[in-house]
Amino acid sequence: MSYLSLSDKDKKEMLAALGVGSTDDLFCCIPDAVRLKRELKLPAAQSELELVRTIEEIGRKNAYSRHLSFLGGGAYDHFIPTVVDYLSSRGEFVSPYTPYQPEVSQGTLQVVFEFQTLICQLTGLDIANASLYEGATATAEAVLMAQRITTRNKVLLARTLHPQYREVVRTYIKNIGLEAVDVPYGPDGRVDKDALGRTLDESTAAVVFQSPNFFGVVEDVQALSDAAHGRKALSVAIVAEAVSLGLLESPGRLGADIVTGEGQSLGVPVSFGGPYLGFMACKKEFLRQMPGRIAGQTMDKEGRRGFVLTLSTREQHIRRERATSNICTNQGLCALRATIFMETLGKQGLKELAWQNAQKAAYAADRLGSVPGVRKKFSGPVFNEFVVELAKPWPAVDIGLRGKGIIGGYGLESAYPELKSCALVCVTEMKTKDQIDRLAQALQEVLS
Amino acid sequence: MSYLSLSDKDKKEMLAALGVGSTDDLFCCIPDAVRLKRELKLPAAQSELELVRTIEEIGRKNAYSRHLSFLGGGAYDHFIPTVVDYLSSRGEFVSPYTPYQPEVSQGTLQVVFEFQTLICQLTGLDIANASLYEGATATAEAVLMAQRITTRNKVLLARTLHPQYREVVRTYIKNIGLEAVDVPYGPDGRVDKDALGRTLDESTAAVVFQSPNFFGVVEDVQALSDAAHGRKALSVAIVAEAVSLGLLESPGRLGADIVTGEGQSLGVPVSFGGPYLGFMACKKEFLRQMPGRIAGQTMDKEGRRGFVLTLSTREQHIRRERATSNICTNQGLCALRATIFMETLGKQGLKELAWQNAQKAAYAADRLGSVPGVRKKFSGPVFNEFVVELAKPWPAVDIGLRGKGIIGGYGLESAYPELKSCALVCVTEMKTKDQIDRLAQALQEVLS
Amino acid sequence: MIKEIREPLIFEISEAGKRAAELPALDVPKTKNLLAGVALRREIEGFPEVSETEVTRHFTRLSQKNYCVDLGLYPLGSCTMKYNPKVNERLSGLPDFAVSHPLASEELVQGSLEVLKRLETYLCEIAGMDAFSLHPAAGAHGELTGMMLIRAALEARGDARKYVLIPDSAHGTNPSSAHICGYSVKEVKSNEKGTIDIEALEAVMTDEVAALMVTNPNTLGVFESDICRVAEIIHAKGGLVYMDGANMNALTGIVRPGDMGIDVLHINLHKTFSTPHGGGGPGSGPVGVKKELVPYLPVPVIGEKGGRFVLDFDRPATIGRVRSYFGNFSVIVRALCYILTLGPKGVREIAEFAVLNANYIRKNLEGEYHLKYTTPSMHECVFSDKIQKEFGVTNLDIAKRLIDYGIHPPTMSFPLIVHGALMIEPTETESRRDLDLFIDAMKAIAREAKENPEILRSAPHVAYVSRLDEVAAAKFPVLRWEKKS
Amino acid sequence: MIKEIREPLIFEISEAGKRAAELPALDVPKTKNLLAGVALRREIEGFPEVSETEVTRHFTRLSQKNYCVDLGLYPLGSCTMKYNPKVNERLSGLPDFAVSHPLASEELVQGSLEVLKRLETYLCEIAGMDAFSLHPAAGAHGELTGMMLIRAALEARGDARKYVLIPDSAHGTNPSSAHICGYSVKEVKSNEKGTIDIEALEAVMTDEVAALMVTNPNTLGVFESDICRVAEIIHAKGGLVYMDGANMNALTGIVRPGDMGIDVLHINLHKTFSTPHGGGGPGSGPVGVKKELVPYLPVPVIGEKGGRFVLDFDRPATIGRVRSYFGNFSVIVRALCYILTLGPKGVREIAEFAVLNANYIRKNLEGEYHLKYTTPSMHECVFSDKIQKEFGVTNLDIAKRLIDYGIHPPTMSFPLIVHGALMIEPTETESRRDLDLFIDAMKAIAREAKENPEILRSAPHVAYVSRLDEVAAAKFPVLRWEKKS
Ligand SMILES: Cc1ncc(COP(=O)(O)O)c(C=O)c1O
Ligand SMILES: Cc1ncc(COP(=O)(O)O)c(C=O)c1O
Repeated sequence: MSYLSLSDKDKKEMLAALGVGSTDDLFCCIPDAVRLKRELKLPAAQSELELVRTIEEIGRKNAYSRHLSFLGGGAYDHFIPTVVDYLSSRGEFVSPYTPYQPEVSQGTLQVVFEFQTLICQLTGLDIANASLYEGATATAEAVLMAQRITTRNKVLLARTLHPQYREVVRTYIKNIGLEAVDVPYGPDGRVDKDALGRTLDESTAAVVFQSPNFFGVVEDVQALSDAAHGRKALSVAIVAEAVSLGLLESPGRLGADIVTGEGQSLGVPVSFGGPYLGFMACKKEFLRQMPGRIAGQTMDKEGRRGFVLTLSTREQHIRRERATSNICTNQGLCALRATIFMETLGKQGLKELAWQNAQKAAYAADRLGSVPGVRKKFSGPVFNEFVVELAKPWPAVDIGLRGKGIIGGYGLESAYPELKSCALVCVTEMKTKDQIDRLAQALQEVLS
Repeated sequence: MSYLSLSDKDKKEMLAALGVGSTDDLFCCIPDAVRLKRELKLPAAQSELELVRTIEEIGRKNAYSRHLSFLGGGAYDHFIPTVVDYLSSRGEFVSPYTPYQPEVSQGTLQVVFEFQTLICQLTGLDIANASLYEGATATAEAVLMAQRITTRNKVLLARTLHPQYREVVRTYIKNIGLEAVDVPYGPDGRVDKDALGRTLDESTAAVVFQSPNFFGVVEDVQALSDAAHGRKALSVAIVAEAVSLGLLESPGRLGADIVTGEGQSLGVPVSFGGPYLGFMACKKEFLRQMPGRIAGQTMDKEGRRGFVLTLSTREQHIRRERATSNICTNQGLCALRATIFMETLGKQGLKELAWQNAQKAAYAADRLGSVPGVRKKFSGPVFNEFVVELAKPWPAVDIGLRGKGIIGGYGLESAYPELKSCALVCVTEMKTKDQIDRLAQALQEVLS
Repeated sequence: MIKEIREPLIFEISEAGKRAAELPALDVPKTKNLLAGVALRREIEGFPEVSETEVTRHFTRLSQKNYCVDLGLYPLGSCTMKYNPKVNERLSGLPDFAVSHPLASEELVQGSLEVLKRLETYLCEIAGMDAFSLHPAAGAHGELTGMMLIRAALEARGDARKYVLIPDSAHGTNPSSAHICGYSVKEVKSNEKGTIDIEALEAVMTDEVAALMVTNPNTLGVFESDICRVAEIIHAKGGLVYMDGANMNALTGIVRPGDMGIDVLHINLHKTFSTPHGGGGPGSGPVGVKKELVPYLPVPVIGEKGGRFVLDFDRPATIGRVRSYFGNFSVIVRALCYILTLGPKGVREIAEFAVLNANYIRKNLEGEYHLKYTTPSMHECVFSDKIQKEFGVTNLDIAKRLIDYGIHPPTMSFPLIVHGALMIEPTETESRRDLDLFIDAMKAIAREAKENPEILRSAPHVAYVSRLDEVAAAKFPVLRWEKKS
Repeated sequence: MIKEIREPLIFEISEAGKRAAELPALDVPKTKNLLAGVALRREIEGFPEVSETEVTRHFTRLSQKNYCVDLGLYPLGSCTMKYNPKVNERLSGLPDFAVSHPLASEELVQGSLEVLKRLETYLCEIAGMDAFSLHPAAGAHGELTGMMLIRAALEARGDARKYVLIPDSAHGTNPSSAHICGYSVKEVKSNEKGTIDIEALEAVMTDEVAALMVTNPNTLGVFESDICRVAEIIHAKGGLVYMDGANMNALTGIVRPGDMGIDVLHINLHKTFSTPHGGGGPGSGPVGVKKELVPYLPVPVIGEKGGRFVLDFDRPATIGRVRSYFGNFSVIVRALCYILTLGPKGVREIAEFAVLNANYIRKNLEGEYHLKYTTPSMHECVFSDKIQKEFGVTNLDIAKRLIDYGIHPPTMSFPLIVHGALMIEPTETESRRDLDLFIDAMKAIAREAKENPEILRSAPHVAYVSRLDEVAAAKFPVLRWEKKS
């Protein structure tokens, strides 16, 4: 099946109009030596019906979807109202590009403006951008931004920050003279404040921490921000589970200067890790250092309100190598989904959603904690994830649970060698009491 | 979950504006004696998530979808391109009503105009309407129409016409002095022309036959039309499998005066029998007797082309009891699906679709015919369905096949007592060679 | 001088050899001389040939030339244009339902049968009837089915009778449906309150009258408060009472037709139960009956045997089939979803707030527009153009001008007893803001009618087309595209 | 005097207590003093409260204020705005994919891993490279990843070097990406043909230069016909050649970057491989490399072991992770669907007809608009406003006027070497009719520029808003809604 729209007659007439005999002649400027003289080695063309069968068959190879799963760790299974799918799939949102021509892009631009507003409200900060790629690169952008703002060359990364986020930060900074230092955690699963105090110094650009952190534990954002500010470093709060902002005090109010992270929880499917939605909010005074697109309000010649992309002097297409970031295409459609999701749940809905997550996780933590051979690893308060330590090595337990059709959690040893036989268990509103009890029952059987 | 859009503040203020204390006061004009004093006995309200779980669970009780099925008989499993689903689900098509206000309904009206044109092209007739409910009631409407045109009071119904269509015709005519007489079929599975000759007379309003008929056999439309015309009766051709019109000569060209039937095959899901799509086309001269909505072309004040509902003096809202039909709401969205489907497949696609159906059915007929204990019941040419007679009673064979996950066909005995242990087998383009061979293999095992 | 792109007919952009869909190559051995001896067509003359890009653009552009509920208030009286929940659209198309075949044996489609049975049960409770049939494809089809049931019941009593009484305010489908059942229609005059005139009714009600078809609330949006007395009068003379339930949106959870003497009624799922109108269907018009009429229900009836759902064809007194298979199934799924979502309280709120919204509009437009009947309104109110006529402005002009304000016009084609009618039904799903936008527009138009009537007569000014010549359309019918020769 | 309805911000129609979604009641015993000691928020200040009707209308109305590929030609140069097949949208969201979790162990997500591996393999064949990484989220991310790979390779050779050469015609992301990798940028002048000046290149190429970033065809739509020589020059001095594959749409099946000396490149799936642009993403920018750079690819790499797909983290020389998880998966599914649908012939036709369409436009507009570089065009052509400037009309005016003709404007922000650029890329999915509509509009505008320049300067006239004040927007930034106090 081809998606061309030219009839054979069209092709003939157009080639004639160009005075060439065949499309081949159009490529005369390509040295014959390098031209491909054979057909590409690709599978034969498929009709729509064949394609559907092929892809559905590949999909069925994901045994995952036939399990009861308690995986989280940066990608969360949340309820997505049907309006989000319906509205975000409209061609008028799916098939345009970045709104370079505001007069014919007011739909997209107003959505971005509403998105920025919602992110500011959630994070408790002044300004937000139109989106970044995802949580890890958003964290890296925040680090680079902190360096530009403070002109300091060390960043402290809490070890409770998503391991993959830390890896990405290191990949980004390794070529530009920025050093990253890990800050350990304490028995409560939170950043060890004394250790932080010891590593913080005048060369520290930012303290970067995640809350709720990778262990699901809520950090003391105020204390960490105060510590950072004590050395004139920036407090950069990462949020990987955006739904938590429905219940927890906003990091902005607790002193964070930059709040960035992952918006997947807000109406974007888990979809094997992407596309997701990096978001970033910060204080007004850092506006000129903010990466990414920003929509702003203005007026047309008749004085009617309209929206445009603005402050682009920060960006690569104007600033070239001196831009605040190289990002161009971002995650527009995911930001649209998040906007519809947030406006659909609304003030009450998002709060209740967050509350139910916390309630169900609390119940699950107790329930699992009561299973012999299972203990809650950290004492700190958790949102919708928690770490359990098991009497048997995790790989064995994992296999045992899978035998019962359950994926019980994410084994932490690979990312945290010290956390032998520990697993991260996530419980969102999508898990029913029965399912939680099933997990507890299964664990009991596997451990006994 | 409620779909109201009023806040409590709105409600209070609006009640106050009306000078009433509560919504109860708005129903003062309803005699207290009859008012419901209790809450309705309905299940408790469900959130979207609960609803999805409830309905999906009900759906899973359809074991049907876990079988390989060869059912047809008026409802056909055809491929539906994704564009049909996407475009027909746009709110601008789904959520308006009948285009009473043409200036804000040009989308719907142009679609209807294109639909009417496509139906005319398929049937080979002059005019078509905007749709009727489905095939059976469309057949009944054609019968009533024939009576109005001829002022005769007898209709001949081929026994090869879908049994349910015949039942519905009888339901419709029983109160208005119209008599229906069945015309038998011959060993070729077609209308018995001699028998037809004998029953046709001056009181006959119409000869009503289906092609391809309920046995999948293609009738001799020309001969049946000639016979009808010989007694100045109308030839009414019913098409239950619209895809066949991609390959078979149009009934209009073969003498049919009215062609009506079921359009489900054209992009409408099988969906347990509805909603479907009745269509009707006829010769120009019968225009004033045609039931249902009709869209026509006209101009606006600037001379630009536009479309409107027209010739409504035929209809109930003008004519009241003297209307050509009582139909009001018809099957607009199904007609839209059919329009998108036909325009997507186009001239080549629909022809090839029909050709593949015939080819696969032919292969299946041979393949099954070669199974001991299976014989093709009728000698007439078939499109994508055929009748097999089995060496064992159908109910036993049916059970046997189901044991192998196959629904082999539709047992005919209930509708045609004389066709003991006969079943109607349908093979569309959706069936692969492997699946057909699986059926043959299974039949062999069940019959041996 | 702006060149606006007009959307061509697909036939006008068709080009030989283009296609928007392909099929897998045939995977079975080819049969030579397929369909030997059968007349085959060379081609489908005139059938379009376009690419997927063109199909998508054609229908995306066309869709944007429609006004719809998803864009704003759609106060089309008697049509109950309420919001259509998106989740219901999705669930009605679940693969398990979409593929299920109507000729499959019962054990294989228990889920689909459960859907039907559940909705029947819930509708019985909501309407106060003893049984429901979901076969009818729309309201008019329900009327026809219902009148056939009445005829069958009367025949069983010994006499089908001749006449059906229908108030002069009734919708056109009522007389038409009665007619197809072989009855002659006698019109019943309305009184000054807009309701059935009891004396007039008593005068026409005889033992030749089979039934009364009453719409309640009637098409004026007025509740027939004498309904019980009306039913008595009909029943006393051996007639039956049919209710056109198109306006059920005013009654859900408040009063049940079955409790006020109704013997048979139909309900429009595409009105009261939020299934989309689809630009003119598909709808669904379930029929509810009292015990006496149960034996006559169309077949098949959904029964239950040993916890399984079964199709009951063993109904000797049935009127027979009224359509193929079992009704507009996916529409029925949507209605079921709607009731399950709302629950008892929610279903009652439908009526409470449909009536509140209608009265809020009435209150705000009274005086600006003439209200022939001042009887309390239920879910809709019917104004007329009487005041504006003085300025040479008709209800049509008002309607077309409303388009310029970005709102769909009200119903004008009936009730016939109000000349120049403007029948306004907002429904319960509208926001205060949308109600006020409508009210403000109607007020502005009332002002314009006085100060600048021409702008109304020449309306609409902002639509894709200006006022269309409907007379020419009927006089010189062009009902299909044809290749220019 | 027509009152047009302006779409309010959702915050402006919010009303306390409204909601468009509800959750099931909590089904676990409530934990008292939940999150004890943690600072909880009283409410999300300013967060909206609306009904589902309002949400649906808000976004349906907003959507209609966008121009898009589904509505017509979108000749935005360098962005390859081709048609996005609907079936790919559907398949990319299959439940089996949508729920699959990136932290699940390999055995449980073999299907998702197969999708990744298959696309990598097909891209290698199409681009003539030895390996691909699908991690990058967009083109710029691909550039950054690619330059990191180059740096890693050079470090392994002993010296990362200082400079990266970039032609003056390059897209802004190129220098920006090089910069983040710690390189300083040296610009390479283009010659009168619009291609890299060989002398100039030889002059700047030293053993301090790490790489050349070249776009081919370049942003003028011109193929760098000396590309092999260029690669030799770079390689001779120990540098590597990076190709920005944004314009791959001109080359598929015709020539493979890997066969013309390219060491590393990125491809934009949201351009060449038809995944939708989504109003600004998500995209996907896979990076392809030659053997020497394979050891440095970001982790994890998809490997195969005993017929199963595995995640390979054991890559000692890797640059590390460039993002979380494995790339923009559902975008990758779409691209895979596209390649499977087209097959070898179809993939070649992309380039053939993208180039045919571009040249058809160029041919028809030559003379009407100035063409700075007359070198043969590939998939796009870059005109300028030089002729129209004489009448005081700029490319911006031309662009805005095009909106009145119902077509999206071309790219104007670059290439910087063409002042007043109009960069036009039609893509291969356009119909002759849509190309002609665009050509006619451009010709009419050229005429208007002479005869009535004011109508261009005041354009657009038919859009939802007229020309917007971008200067004021930047000068007095209003970047969010705030409650009026
Ligand atoms: C009062 C009334 N009765 C009956 C009908 C007919 O219902 P349907 O259009 O579903 O056939 C309508 C339709 O608008 C109506 O308003
Ligand atoms: C030539 C060129 N290079 C790179 C890019 C950046 O790609 P992306 O927007 O996907 O990051 C673009 C984007 O338009 C481009 O046109």
